[in-house]
Amino acid sequence: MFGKLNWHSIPWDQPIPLIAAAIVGSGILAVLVWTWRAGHVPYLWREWITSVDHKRIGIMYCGFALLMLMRGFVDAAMMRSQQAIAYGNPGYLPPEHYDQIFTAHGTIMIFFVAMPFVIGLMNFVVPLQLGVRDVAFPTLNNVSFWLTASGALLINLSLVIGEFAKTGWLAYPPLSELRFSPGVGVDYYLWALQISGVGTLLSGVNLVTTILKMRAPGMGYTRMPMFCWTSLASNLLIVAAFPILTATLAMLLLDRYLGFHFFTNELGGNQMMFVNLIWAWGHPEVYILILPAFGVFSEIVSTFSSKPLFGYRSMVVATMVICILSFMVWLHHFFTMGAGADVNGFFGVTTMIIAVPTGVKVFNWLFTMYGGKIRFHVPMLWAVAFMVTFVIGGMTGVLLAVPPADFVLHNSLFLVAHFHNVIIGGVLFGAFAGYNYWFPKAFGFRLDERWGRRAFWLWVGGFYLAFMPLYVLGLMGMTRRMAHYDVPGWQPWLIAAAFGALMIAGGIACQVIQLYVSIRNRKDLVDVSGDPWDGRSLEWITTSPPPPFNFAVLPNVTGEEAYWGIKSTARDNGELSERPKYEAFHMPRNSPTGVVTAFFTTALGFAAVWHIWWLFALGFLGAWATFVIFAWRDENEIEISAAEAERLDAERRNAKARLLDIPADQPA
Amino acid sequence: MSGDPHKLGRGEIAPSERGPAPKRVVVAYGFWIFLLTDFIMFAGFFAAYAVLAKATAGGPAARDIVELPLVGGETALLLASSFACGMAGIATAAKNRFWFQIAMAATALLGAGFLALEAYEFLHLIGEGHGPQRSAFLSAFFALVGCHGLHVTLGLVWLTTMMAQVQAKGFRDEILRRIACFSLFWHALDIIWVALFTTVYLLGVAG
Amino acid sequence: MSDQSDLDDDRAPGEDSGGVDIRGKMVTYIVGFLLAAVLSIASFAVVHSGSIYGPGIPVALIALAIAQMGVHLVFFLHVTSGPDNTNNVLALAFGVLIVGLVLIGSIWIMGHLDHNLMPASMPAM
Amino acid sequence: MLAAALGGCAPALLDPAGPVAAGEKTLLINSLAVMLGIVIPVIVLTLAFAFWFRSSNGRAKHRPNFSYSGKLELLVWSVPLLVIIFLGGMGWIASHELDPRRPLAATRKPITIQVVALDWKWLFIYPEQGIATVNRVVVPAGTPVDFRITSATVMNSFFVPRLGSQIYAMAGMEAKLNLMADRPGRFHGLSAHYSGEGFSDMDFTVDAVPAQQFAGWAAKMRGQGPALTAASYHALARQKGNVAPFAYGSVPRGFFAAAVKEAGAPVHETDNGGRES
Ligand code: HEO
Ligand code: HEM
Ligand SMILES: [Cu+2]
Repeated sequence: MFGKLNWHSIPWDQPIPLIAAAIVGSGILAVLVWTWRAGHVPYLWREWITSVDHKRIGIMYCGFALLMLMRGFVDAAMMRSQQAIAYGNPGYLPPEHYDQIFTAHGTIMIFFVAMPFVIGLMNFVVPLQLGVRDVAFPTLNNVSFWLTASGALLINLSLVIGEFAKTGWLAYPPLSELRFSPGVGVDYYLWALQISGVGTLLSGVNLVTTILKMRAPGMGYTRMPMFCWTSLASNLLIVAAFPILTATLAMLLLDRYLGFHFFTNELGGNQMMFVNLIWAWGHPEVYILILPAFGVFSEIVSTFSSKPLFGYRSMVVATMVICILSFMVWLHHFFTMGAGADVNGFFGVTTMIIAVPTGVKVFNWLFTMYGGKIRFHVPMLWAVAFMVTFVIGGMTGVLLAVPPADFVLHNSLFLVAHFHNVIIGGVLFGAFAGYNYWFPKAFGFRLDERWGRRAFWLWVGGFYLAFMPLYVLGLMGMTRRMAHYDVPGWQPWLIAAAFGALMIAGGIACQVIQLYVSIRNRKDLVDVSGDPWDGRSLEWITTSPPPPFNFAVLPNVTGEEAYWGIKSTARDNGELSERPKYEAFHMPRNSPTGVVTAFFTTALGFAAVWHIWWLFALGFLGAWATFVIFAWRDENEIEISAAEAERLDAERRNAKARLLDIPADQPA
Repeated sequence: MSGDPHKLGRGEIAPSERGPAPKRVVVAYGFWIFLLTDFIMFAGFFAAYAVLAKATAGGPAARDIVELPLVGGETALLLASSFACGMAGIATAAKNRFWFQIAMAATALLGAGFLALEAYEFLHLIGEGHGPQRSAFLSAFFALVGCHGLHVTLGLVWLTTMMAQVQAKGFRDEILRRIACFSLFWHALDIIWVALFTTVYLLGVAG
Repeated sequence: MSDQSDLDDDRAPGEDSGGVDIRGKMVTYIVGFLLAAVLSIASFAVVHSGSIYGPGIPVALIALAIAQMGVHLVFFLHVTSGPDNTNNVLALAFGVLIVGLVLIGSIWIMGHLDHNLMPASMPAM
Repeated sequence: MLAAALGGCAPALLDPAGPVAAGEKTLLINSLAVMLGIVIPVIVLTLAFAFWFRSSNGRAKHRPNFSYSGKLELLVWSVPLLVIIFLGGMGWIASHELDPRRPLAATRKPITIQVVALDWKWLFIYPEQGIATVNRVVVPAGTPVDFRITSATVMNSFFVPRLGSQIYAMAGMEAKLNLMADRPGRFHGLSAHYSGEGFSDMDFTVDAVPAQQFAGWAAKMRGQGPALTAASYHALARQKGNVAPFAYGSVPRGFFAAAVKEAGAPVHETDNGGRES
C-alpha cells in the first residue's frame, strides 16, 4: 500500500533534521493559520496562486527564490561551521549528514534559488520592457511556476521523510546508481529535478515565444532593451539545454527503477557518458544564470549613469556569441577524465574564447559609466561590486580552462571559490540589484536605502572573507566536499571563511529588515510617478504597480530607449504625447490549472520515490485530467472596456505630467 | 500611439516592428519551439545510443535482434498515419467535421497499429531474454525506441481528446490552434522515426 | 515581405500558404507521401539489395534519411525558404545546430575517452 | 606573501616536487600574470570611473550621448582577443606537453605502479616487483612512474598535489598518468573526487626514496606479509573506512588487468543506504 514508506522512513534518531523540520514546519503552519484566520486565503487564491499575470508570477518566483536562499544558506552555514572545527576530529556532522548537506545546498542554490530568481525577473520585466500585456502563454506560465515549487517541495520533504542524495549536486554515477546509493535520496533528487525541469523548460518556451513574437509596434530587434536580449539568449539556452538534462536524468531513472545499464559498472554501462551529457546541459546552465544578470546590470548601469548603454550593438553580438559558444565548451568540467591532449586543448581554447565577448561587456559597462552622472542608489552599488568581483571570478575561470592548470585545480576549493565568485558576484548580485531596482515597479514603493546599503556592505565584505580563503586552500591542495581533514595548515583559512559566512548571514538579516522596514514606511517610500529612477525603457512608462494589463494602449516605439525618447519629447515640447484612442481588449482569466497540476505532480513524484504505484498512476491521471478540464473551459478571457482603459490611463498620464512638470491632460 | 500596427501611417513596416503577432502564429510558434526541445531531448538519447551501441556485454548486437520486415511495417503505418493526419488538417481547413473525424480516426488506428507492432517487438525481445537489463546496448535501444513509442502513445491520448473536443465544441479558434499544434507534433514524430529507423535498425543491420 | 498584403504576418509553423485550396493541399500531401515512401523503400532496399558498395551503405543511408527528413519538413510541415517563414526556419536551424553540436561533440569526446581508457586497447599483461 | 601567511610552508601547488607539478605551477603563474595585466586595470578603472563620475562631482565632464565609438569598440574586442590568443595557444601546447599519458623524459627507466581505488582506500600494485601496498606508495626519486589507475567501486580521482596532474579512477577503465618526484620526500596524496561516505579519509602517503633504496625496500617486502589474491583483495575491498598502511608480499601476474576487467563487479554491496527497511 505505501511502497517502501514506513515508520522508519522518518529519522527519529537524528535531532538535527528533525529540529530543522520542526522549525520550518511550525513556521509554515503558523503562516498558514494566520492567513486563514485573517481571511487572506481567498485573496491569495484569487490574486496570486491562480494568477496568470506575468508580474504576479514573476514576483512569486522571486519571493520563492529568496525563501529558498535562506534554506540553502542554512546548509552553507552548517558546512562552514563544520569545516572550521573539523580538523583532526569528525566535527559535529557525520559524513552521512554532511554529504546530504552539500548536495542539497548545491541543488537548491542552483535550481531553486538562482534559476527562479532570474526566471522571476525575466517574467516580471520582459513583457513590460517589450511593451506588451502579458507573455505568450499566461496559463502555462502559472503552471511553470507551480512545477518549480513542486520540485522544491519534494526536496524539502526529503529532509524529514527519508533522506536526500549523498552524491554531490550532479549525482555522478556509479555512486548515484542503486548499487551504491540504495536509499531514496537520489530518487528524491531525480524526481524533484525532473518535475521542476519541465517547469523551467516550459517557461523557456514561453519567454522565447514572447520575445520573438510579441513586441510593441515599432519594437524591432535592435530596439529591444539589453535585458530583453540577454533574456532571449538565456531562454534559448534553456530551450536548448534542459532537454538534455531531462534525457540524462531519465536514463539514470531507468537505471535505478528498471535495471537498465546506461551508467552502471556492469554489463557495458558507461559512467563517462553521464558526465558528458550532464555537462552538455550543465555548462549552458551557468550561462542561463549569468546572462540575465548581465542584462540587469546593463539596465542599471545605463539608468544610474544617466546615459544610453555604450556599444549597444556590440553588446547584442557579445550576448549571442556567448549563447552559441556555451554549447562548445562543456568538456572543461572533465579535463581530468583522460580524453587526451587534442580534445582537452580544443575545449580549453573554446572555453577561453568566451572571455572575449564577456570582456567586451565589461568594457562597455565601463564606458557607459564614463562621462555619466552616476547616482549611487543601492542597485548601482551592486553593479559596481559586480564589475569588480566578477572579473576576478572570470579570471580564475579562464585559469581553470587551461587544461594542465586544471589538472591540479580540478575539484579543489579553488574551483569552489571560482564558481561562488561568479555565481554570487554575478548572478546573486545581479538578482539583488534587480530586486532593488524593480521593487518599486512591482509594489509602488521603494526599498529602504539605509538597510539596503547595510545589506550590501555585509554581503560584499562577507563574500570576500568567505571565498577568497578558498582560493588559497585550493592552492594548498584541499579538495571539495570534505567533511573533515587532518592538515593543520588548512584550518585558519577555513575559520576565516566561517566568519565570512557569518557576515553574509548579517547581510541576509539586513535584507529581511530592509523589506520589513520598507513595508512599514511604504507611505514615505511611495513612487507616484511610476518612474523613480529616471528610467529609459518601457517598464517605467506605466504606473507602479502596473495595471494587470500593463498598458492601456500598446506604446508605439520609434527608437532605441523607447521610454527615454517619449519622455524627452514630452519634456522638450512641454506637453504629453497626443491622447491615444482607447479600445477594448481581452485579458486571460485566472486559472487554478497550475497549482492543481503541481499538486498531482508532487504526489506523483513522492509516489515514485517511495514506489507507491497506485498513487503514481493517480498523480499522472490527475495531471492529465487537469489539462483536459482546463482545455474544456469556455470562458478564458475577460474584456477590459475602452472606458476602463481610458480611466486608468488618465491617472497615469496625470502622474507623468506631474513628474515632468508639464500640464496635465484636460478632463475629457 | 495606437495598438494597431496597420494604422501607424508608415508605408512599409518591417515585420519585426509590426507589433504582437496574431494568436494563431504565437501559439504555433511556441509549439514549434517546444518541438525543438523535444528533438534535442532525442538527441540526448541518440548520443547515448551511439556511444553504447557496441557495449553488448556479450549479449546480442543490433544485427542480431533487428527484424527488418517488422520495421518496414512500422514505417509504413506511421507514414500512412501522418498522411491521414494531413487529411485531417485539410478537413479542418474546410471546416468539415465529418471528414475530420474520419481522418483523425484513421490517424489513430494507424498509430495504434504502429504501437502494436512495437509492443510485439519489445515483448518478443524481452521474452527471449534480450530485455533492457541485458546490456548497455539494449538499455539504449529500448530507451530510444521506447521514448519514441511513448511520444506516439501520448499523441494518441491527445488525438482522442481533440476528437472529443471537436465533437463537443466544433471548430472554434482555440481548438483550431490545438489541432494545428497536434499535427505539428504528429509530423515531427515521423521525422524522429526516420532518424531512428536509419540509425538503429538499418545501420544496425548494415554497419 | 513588404510586397504582400496588409494582412501578411509571419506565417505560423506548419501553416501552408494556400487559403482553402483543398485540391492544392491534397496534392502537396500526396506528393510528399509518395516521396517519403520512395525514400523509405530506398533505404530498406539499400540494406538488402547488396547492389551498393558495402562500406558505402551507411553513407547512403544517412543521405537518404536526411532527404526524407527534408521531405517531411517541406511537404508536411510546410517549411519554406520564403521570407514569411524566416523566423520558423531560424528556430529550426538553431535546434539543428544544437542537436549537431551535442551529437558530434558527444561522439567525438566519448570516442577519445573510450580509446584512451578502455582496457581493450591495451596489450594484455 | 602566501608563504609568509603560512609560516613558511608554501601551498602544495606552489611547491612542486616534480617536473609535471613544476610545469603546471609555471603555467598557472604565467596565465595568472597575463590576465592580471588586464583584470587589475579593469578593477581600477571601474572604481575610478565610479568615483569620478559620481553625480555630486561637478568637475567631471558629463557626456550624456557618448554611447558609441568605433575605435573603442575595436579596442574592446581586440584586447581580450589578443590575450586569449596568447593564453589559448599556451593552453593548447601545454595540454600536449603535459598530457598525463605522455611519458616523461628522464635518464632512468620508468617503473610501473598500478593503482586501484577502493571504498575508501588505495591499493598500489608494483607488477615488476611483485608486491602491493595499501594507502602508502613508495616511489624511486628521479625515476618516472607510469601509473595505471582504475577503480573497483565508484569514481575517484588520484591526486598527489606536489607531484602534479590528477586523473579519474573509474571502474572498468585504465587511466594512464606519468609523474615523477625530483627528490626524496614525503607527500600527501588523496582522492580528489568525492566518492561517498568515507571519502574524507581517503588519503595516502607518497614516499619518494632514492632509487637504490627503493630497490632494497621492494626486495625486502617481497614475500613478507599477506599475499594479494582474489580472496584477500575482495576482503580488502569490503573492509570499510580507513585502513592503516600495510603491504602484500606477493601479487599474481596479471592481477591488475583482471581487476580492471572485473569492473568492480564482485566488490561488496554497500549497506549504507537509505533508511528504508
Ligand atoms: C554563473 C556561473 C558561472 C559563470 C558565469 C562561469 C564562467 C566561467 N567559467 Fe565557471 N562559471 C560559472 C559557474 C561554474 N563554473 C564551474 C567550473 C568551471 C570550470 C571547471 C573547473 C573544474 O571542474 O576543474 C572551468 C574551466 C570554468 C571556466 C569558466 C570560464 C572561462 C568562465 C567565463 O565565462 C568567464 C569570463 C569572464 C571573464 C574572463 C572576466 C571578464 C573579462 C575581462 C575583464 C576581459 C579580459 C580578460 C581576459 C582576456 C582573461 N568554470 C562550476 C563548477 C561546477 C561543479 O563542478 O560543481 C560552476 C558552477
Ligand atoms: C551565500 C553564501 C554561500 C556560502 C557560504 C556557500 C558555501 C558553500 C560551501 C561551504 C560549499 C561546499 C564546498 C565544498 O565542497 O567543500 C558550497 C558548495 C556549493 N555551492 Fe555554495 N555557498 C553559498 C552560496 C551559493 C550560491 C548562491 C550558489 C548557487 C546559486 C551556490 C552553489 C553551490 C554549489 C553548486 C556547490 C557544490 C555542491 C556540491 O559540491 O555538490 N552556493 N557552497
Ligand atoms: Cu562550464
